[in-house]
Amino acid sequence: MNMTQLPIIKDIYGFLGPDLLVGVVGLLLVLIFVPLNSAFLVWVERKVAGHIQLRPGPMEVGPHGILQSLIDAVKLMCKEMITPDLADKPLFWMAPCIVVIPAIVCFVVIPFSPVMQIRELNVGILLIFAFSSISGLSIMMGGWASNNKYSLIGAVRAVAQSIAYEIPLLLSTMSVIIMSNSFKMSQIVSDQSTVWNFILQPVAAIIFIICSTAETNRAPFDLVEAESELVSGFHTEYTGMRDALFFMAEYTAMFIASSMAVVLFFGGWHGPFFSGIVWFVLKAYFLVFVTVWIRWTFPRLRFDQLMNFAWKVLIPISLLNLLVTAIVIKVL
Amino acid sequence: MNTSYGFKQYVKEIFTGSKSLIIGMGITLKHMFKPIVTVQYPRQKPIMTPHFRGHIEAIIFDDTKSHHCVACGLCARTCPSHVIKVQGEKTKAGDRKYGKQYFIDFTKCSLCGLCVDVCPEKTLKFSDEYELAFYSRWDGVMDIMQRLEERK
Amino acid sequence: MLTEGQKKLLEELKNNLAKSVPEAKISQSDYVLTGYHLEFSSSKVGMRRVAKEMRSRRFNLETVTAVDFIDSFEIVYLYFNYNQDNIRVMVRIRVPKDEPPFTVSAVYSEAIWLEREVYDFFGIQFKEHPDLRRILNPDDADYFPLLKNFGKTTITGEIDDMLC
Amino acid sequence: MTMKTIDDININERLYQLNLGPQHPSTHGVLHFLLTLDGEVVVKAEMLIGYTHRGHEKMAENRIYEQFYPNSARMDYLSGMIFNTGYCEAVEKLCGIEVPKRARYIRVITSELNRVASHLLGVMDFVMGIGAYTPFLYGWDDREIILDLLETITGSRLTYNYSRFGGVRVDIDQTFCDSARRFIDRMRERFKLYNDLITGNIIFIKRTVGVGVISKDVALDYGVTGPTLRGSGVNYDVRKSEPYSSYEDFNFEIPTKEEGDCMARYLVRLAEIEQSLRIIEQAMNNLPDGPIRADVPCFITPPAGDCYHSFESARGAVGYYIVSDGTRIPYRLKVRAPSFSNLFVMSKIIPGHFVADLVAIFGSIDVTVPEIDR
Repeated sequence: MNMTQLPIIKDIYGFLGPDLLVGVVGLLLVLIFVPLNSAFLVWVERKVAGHIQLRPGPMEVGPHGILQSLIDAVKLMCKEMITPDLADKPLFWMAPCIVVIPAIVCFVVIPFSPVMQIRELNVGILLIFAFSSISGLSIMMGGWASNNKYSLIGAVRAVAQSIAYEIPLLLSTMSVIIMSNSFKMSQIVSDQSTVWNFILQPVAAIIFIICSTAETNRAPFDLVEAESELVSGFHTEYTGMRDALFFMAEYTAMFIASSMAVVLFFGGWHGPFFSGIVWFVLKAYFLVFVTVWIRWTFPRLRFDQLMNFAWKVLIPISLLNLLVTAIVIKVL
Repeated sequence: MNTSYGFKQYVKEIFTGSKSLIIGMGITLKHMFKPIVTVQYPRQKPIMTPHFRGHIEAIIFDDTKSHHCVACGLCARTCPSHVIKVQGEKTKAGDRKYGKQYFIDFTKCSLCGLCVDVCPEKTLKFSDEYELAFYSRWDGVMDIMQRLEERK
Repeated sequence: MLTEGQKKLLEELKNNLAKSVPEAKISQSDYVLTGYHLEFSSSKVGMRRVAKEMRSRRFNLETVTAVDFIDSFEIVYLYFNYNQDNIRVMVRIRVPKDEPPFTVSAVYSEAIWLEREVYDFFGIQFKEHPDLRRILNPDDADYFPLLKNFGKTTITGEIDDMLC
Repeated sequence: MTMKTIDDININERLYQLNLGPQHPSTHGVLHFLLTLDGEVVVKAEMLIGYTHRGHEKMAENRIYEQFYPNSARMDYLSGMIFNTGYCEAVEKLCGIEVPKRARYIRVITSELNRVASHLLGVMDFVMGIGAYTPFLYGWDDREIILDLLETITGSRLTYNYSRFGGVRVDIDQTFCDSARRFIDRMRERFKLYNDLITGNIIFIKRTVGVGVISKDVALDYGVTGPTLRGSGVNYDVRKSEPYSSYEDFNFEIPTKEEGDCMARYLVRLAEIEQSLRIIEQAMNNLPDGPIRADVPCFITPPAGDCYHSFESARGAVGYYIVSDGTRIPYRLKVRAPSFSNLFVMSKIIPGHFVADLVAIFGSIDVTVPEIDR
């Protein structure tokens, strides 16, 4: 009897094959990419903020200060990690670890180019939504465990906010999925080879960008860490590398949200002249730039207004948009 | 909170609101490409104005090639923070007193300029030094007569 | 340099204040030199009656302060009428040091903090004050800084020997 | 917004206390709010002040009149020029010193420039409290020009110590006037930017309209003054009601708003900047020639007596009450700090608002903590 014909052995064999290689290499690449990317994004943020505010931003380390965030990371690693005396220590320790999980896992399904995708899943979008909700959990854990009232308020805000904004986020994604008839990310991208979904679904795209800004807790929806009210919200008590992990997760979440928007609405890797990955990364970084730009322009919403905006404006409009899309698809 | 809103107002607010947000983003984008206005301090030194109030200094007069301090102590008495100490000496009997040592504790000085105002000989002025960081508190105590010798 | 309205209001005020607090001495003063139009001085009585009179005329309580005259306190209330005629009324109450006066905080809410400040610096225990605690000084301070017997109150002509 | 009452709530279960400050990013200095919160709604707010108390009033009793110059600017460091000038005018009133007209005009020009600087900072700090960081720095860009301008004549950027009894220290020249004119032109153009970037912004409107309403009666009861009072619809400005320096010579309006909310206070401040620019322009156009300082002895000795001098700082009506016993040292010097009364009104209006609104209201009232603590 050929051992390889047993179904379970076949599975293991298949798993140990090229997929494993792709998985390991991809994971290593992601592990290198995530910190470097967030360091770069921190630099971008500081640079954009600087130039918007008529100042040069970081200039000292490296050309135009590009190595500044690496130096900052080294500094944060060297710093003492303070644990408050009355904190819930296991939770306090776990929260920054958990917050990195979605940042890494979500990269598994993002199609940077037709070939550069670690794992093709039929439900890729659902995986990203499922895992990005974990960051809400870790924020809650961190805020609760800090035993600080500011952190707790921030954490409670984070949970309410992510619940409220996930609905319109999913609804606006839904209208794209209806059009492509698939949850597969590569399928959605290849459907946009001629016309981007942004042109077909402008309302959904705008709602998606707004909601992803809110989901990643960026201004003007940064109530979770509203500096002028809550000092720095859920990570008030975090110091050193733990704080840096929260930062890394935030910037990676920004990049993932932008990548999602690129996949869903901006035609993924499609574009003239360059190869797919260049276009994808360019588009994603442009959307990151837009969120940074938004942050340094607008005031912050108040909490009740934030919820009102989600429930009274975004959800009705995205529902309407979904309905219209469904009818149009059906009729055509 | 906004229950009395009509539907029309609701729609109108969405549009005017979005418009105002886009205008705001336009302004910040425009500013992004404007030249920076900050002074890059260690590379670019600011120029102090002639009236700049630094710590005090003795003026070198042309006629004596030195200061005119007579150690009257008016500045020391007027100083609200009591940081000035003047010591004069008479070179020979019957001569005028002559300021020999003039100590000022710059770390406690509030730069009010009263000493310059009251000086009867008008021999005090403000220096234009602004980089005054010390490693020790005692470095802030300076003898302006000695500094004057150094400047000569 | 008084306008007609100011003259009229001053007359009315004088009469009314004299009626409500007959013991007091009320005199008009030179605004250019002192900054107030009407001076009301009395010994320890009538501050609340004056405050009520002022409130009914929509005067604004500008400040409450005290002056330590060694043997007694002079508590000073400044009222200003910005609603119509820009009249400033100075109310001085001389109280002995061991006889605390009444508060006007029931009439003017602002006086809650202003009188707390006076208490904080002079130790004047206003009667019936809702919240008489330290305000600027530390809660556990056992001194009243603006009393004339606190600290060094003479001019320091000589230079302190801190230097050299 | 409905007012929460604690009547039907079990205190131990629902309410908790939050210490906002003394070290907090949005309490401009060291101010301590002891808040009793229900969720995020403030039920009771108590302001604990005195962290920067330096005892300026006691210091005044220990030094001659001249030595108090530097103290006056250090009370309200944002409108140091106005406090300084006001102190000099109070002592001049006490001594009966006549100030030359040119000096009075220069005082008006510098005070108004300082007021513009202070209002710019106040407005932008308020906007930053709401969460917009960039307008704050645009405001500082403008403010920096004023500081540079004032530095050219006073030699200092914040604690100017420029006025002297009987006049001012340094005369202004043509270059100063030219730069001031250039600044006025620039500032007038900047209003459009502020309107587009801040005033018209829907988020800003939502955050400020109807928030923290101070009614006229409450304002009177709590002795509120300055732009905060004018935002509540009371037309009171010391510059108009008791013209000091030479404000009676100038043609300007007192901007008022009826609403009494954060937006009204913000708009009043912006409008006041405009009026201040008008005053500066008029003063520079009609700047008389003459001496800049009256003939005043080196150390003055006022006659026995007392005087109260009221003037308008960027935050409200300041008063210096000076009691002199005929010596060179003041017997008693009392400062009426406008921020002191303006801050106290917060305990009345905050209950029922969110913590986020507290920051907005606090910013819109625009207090300086060292002035409260003195």
